[in-house]
Amino acid sequence: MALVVLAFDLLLAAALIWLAWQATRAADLFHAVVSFIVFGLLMALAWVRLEAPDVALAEAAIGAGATGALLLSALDRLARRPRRHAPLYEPGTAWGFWLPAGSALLAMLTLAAWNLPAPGLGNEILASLSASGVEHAVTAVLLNFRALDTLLEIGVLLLAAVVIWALGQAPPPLVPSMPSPALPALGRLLFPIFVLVAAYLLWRGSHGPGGAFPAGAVFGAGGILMLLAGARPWIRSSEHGPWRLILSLGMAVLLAAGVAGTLSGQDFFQYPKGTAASFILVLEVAAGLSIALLIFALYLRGKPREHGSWGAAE
Amino acid sequence: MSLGPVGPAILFALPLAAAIVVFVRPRWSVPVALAAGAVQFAVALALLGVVLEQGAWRQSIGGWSAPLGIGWRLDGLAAALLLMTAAVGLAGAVFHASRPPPPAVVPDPRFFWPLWLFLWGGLNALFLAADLFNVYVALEFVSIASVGLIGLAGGAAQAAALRYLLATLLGSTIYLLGVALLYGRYAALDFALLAERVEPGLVPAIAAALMTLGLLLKAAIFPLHFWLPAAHGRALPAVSAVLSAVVIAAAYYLLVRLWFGPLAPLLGTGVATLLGLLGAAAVMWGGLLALLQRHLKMLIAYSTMSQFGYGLLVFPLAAAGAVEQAWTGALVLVLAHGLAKAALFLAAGAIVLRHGGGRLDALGGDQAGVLIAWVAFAIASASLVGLPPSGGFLGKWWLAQAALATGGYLWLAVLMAGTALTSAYLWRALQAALRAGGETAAEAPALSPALGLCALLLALGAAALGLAAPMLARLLDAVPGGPG
Amino acid sequence: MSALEWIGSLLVFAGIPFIFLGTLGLLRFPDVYTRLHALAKSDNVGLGLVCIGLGVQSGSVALLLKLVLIWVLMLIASATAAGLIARTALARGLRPWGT
Amino acid sequence: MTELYPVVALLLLLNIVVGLVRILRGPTAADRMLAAEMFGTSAVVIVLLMAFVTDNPSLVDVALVFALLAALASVTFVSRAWSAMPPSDPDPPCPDVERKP
Amino acid sequence: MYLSLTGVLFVLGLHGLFTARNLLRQLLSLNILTTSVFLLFVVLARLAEPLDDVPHAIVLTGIVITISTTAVALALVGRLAGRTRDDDAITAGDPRGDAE
Repeated sequence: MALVVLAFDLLLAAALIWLAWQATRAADLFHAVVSFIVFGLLMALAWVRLEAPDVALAEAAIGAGATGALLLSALDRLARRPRRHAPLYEPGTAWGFWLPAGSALLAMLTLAAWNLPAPGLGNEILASLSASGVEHAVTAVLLNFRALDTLLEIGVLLLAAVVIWALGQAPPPLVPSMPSPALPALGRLLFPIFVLVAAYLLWRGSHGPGGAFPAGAVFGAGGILMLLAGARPWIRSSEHGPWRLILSLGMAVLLAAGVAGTLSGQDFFQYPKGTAASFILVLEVAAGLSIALLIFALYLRGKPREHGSWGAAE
Repeated sequence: MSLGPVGPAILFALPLAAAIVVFVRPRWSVPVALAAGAVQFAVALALLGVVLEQGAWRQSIGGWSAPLGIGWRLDGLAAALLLMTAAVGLAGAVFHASRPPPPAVVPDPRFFWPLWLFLWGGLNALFLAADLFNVYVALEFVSIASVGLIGLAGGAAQAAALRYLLATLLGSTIYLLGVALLYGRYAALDFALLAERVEPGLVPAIAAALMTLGLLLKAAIFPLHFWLPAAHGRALPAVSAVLSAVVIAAAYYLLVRLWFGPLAPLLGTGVATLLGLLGAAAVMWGGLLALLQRHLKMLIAYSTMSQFGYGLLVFPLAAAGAVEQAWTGALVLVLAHGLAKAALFLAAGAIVLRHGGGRLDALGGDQAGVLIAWVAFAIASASLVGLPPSGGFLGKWWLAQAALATGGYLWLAVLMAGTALTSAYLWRALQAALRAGGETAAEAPALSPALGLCALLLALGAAALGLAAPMLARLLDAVPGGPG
Repeated sequence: MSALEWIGSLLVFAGIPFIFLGTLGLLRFPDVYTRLHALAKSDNVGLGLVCIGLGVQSGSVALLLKLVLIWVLMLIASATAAGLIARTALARGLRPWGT
Repeated sequence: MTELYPVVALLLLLNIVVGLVRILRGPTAADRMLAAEMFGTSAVVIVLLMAFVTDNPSLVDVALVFALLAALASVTFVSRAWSAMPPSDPDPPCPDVERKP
Repeated sequence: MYLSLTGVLFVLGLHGLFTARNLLRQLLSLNILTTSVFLLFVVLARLAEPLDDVPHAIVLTGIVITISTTAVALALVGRLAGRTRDDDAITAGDPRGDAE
């Protein structure tokens, strides 16, 4: 059986390398993007093999799902333009350079990596887990031990959305060449399931793989699907509506939790004794909501309209 | 509650909170941003005093100690850079608030404010961080905010922003690979903990090489500087100022932090000389290119690349034994450069507004309205060149002492040649002002005197840094893992 | 081994060949439309059998429901996608094989 | 019988690898997308089998998310990327013709 | 085994980043590069005894950061593509051109 597992790993690695090669070298841009999406899919299998279900979940929701939708949508602007007959790659970067340089780098990295004892922090986590307020170690690390990273991480998401808004208006969506009647039905059918699964993942977070990030991503993906199914983007950039507030809610709440620690005379982000569990629950819900909207906002690639509709006539 | 533990929390949380407020309610932008800036400046100043009084300290986050938890550490170096960030941030904010509204290249120029505050918060987080991965997250935060700010100028600046984004992402990915290797070897991310555990060996050496490479790319050190001039030259003036003065300094700060902290056991003569040579090449090459520029802001942008070369001289000089002088000299130089460079960019911004363009041969003639800006430009230039008693002079003096003490005549020569180049290209810029027959903008906007004043104050700060020599020496002495 | 587990495993093993058939169709059929056909049919049957088989084998009703949900989702996805792709392909003037 | 599941998973992975040929050869964008969809199905089955082999029910959630997002890629593809491509461009009327790079 | 995979993917990503002229390809290469680093973290977690969850959290953070940067880059690519005729031309542009 060990042989079968080894064969599985080898095959997976070979497929990943092949796909990475295709994603960087394929002559056709769409070919490259599909290769990259499949790369993400197989990467999730690799995470599963490496006993990292949390990472697999995030990769499935964010890596393969949301990123795939982003890349495919970006093609709409890029694919329309006529292809220029220029070389796709820089000249002069011949194999003479890359083969030796690549092999040297590879040898160096592998040598270094084999020498790692990888002591890990597993024991430290086990020792502190009971005080963290949650049963699942990854959630404990994200929202308690290293909550500062998570605050900045949600900040990065929010910041990315602000940057994208600052760059200009969202491009109006293209009208499909042949609208299908099945699409709106699909949206109506699936959206409740998206919401349900997102809520389930959020709830799972405290004692198993799940939590705000996959949940938010699934929720956001549901929004993207609704948009594709013909719904109007309901998010508005108007400064009067609630949207800007909800977008920044996750970061604001995390920041408040951090400051609360300082104000009560303790460390930044130190939850009062015994209240860690409820703090983390509130943080998860707020963060999940924000993340969903932020991922949706990232997908729009620009600032949505302030008011009014976004019909095909505009 | 003493200011000690509370100060860092304020510096971390206040700009981010203000950014959120300004994003949600754009009409409050200017007052909120200026108020937050003023408070931060005051807090940073007070923290500097606390550090002078009681020395450096580390504080943990969330009640968890390393290796599991993250911490902040505040020492003289961090406090000085936080204060410099606050000064540049505040001056840039005032400058931007009082400049005439830019032509409509962006749909909503008010997005400047949340991005500005986010960048500020990210920089503060970076200077406080004492954890390798926390540094990575903060670096990405700063990068994205910078990209957004560069992109605000529209047009060609967005292409520059994209190049910058790709370069900086590559840099942080390479850095992260180094972090992964170190984590795998020592199961720690905290600076202090790693400093205890790291010993020379294959894995730490490769990790150090990777992290250094990534940071060199972010600091735009020769030969990895290709992205810098376009990105810094094309952005809005306040943005160019903070990018050149602080964002580059942040990458350099990490480089120094790592090599004099966790990676100190690996700092051999070979590595140090290599880094020093890179710095020397950057000084010369950047200076030459600056000399060839025809556009005021591009000239200043190339000058940034040149000036950070001096910073790298700290490695060979410290490795040769003159730790204290080299360390203090290089860091004073970085601080003085930050203030002077920000002053130069702000002054150039006002001048470009007045003349409707930045080509050097069109800057002459009537200088009404931007006289203060030119004065600021001249004072900042004097500091960059290193005329006494400016901060630039002090830094170069200490570096030269270190070079003499250790017999590093090569580095002394670099200092001299660099100074000559610097004075040559800055003189070209100043000369342009004295020529007759320039252009003024078609509809010359009435410029607020605040524009020039912001630049002047920063320039005076850079010049006065030299007078604070004893205090600076004491402050930077407080850096553990460094000298002593 | 209980009867339930036997039945479950048999269902799983019955489902796998359908997935292989789908790939076979994907590779050997001549154009988009026929490939769509092969994929939609065989994959859904295959996945359905595997899901039900695993659900039965686990003996837990909650898990069985979750597995059935996965199957239903994949059914919806592939049915809509198949319809969409076929319609768009026709609209873009791709001629079906043999016409 | 559960002991045989790793073998099945291996075969399914092999199935995916063989299917990669379709991504390589195209010829139309739709063919590539179809192949990606097929991989989704196989990946779901592999994850489910792993869940049973390692007795880790949280992996079923991973499969669930996969299944949920399977529709997203195809729908994005059809309604965004494909619609935007110039109709004349690739899509040759006769199948299985290698595209010029 | 997976350790070697990290190295191979890293080199592939680097190669793609430096040789591709098209911005979208450079972005894909960069993403592959980042993934290879994440892979190293997860392998480290697996090698540790007992299983170490800190790298998992680190990779989760990293994935979220990656999608943010990807989205920003795509938005920029889209704006530039709308302005210039060819996205290949963007990278080939002269970096030393005059400002404004």
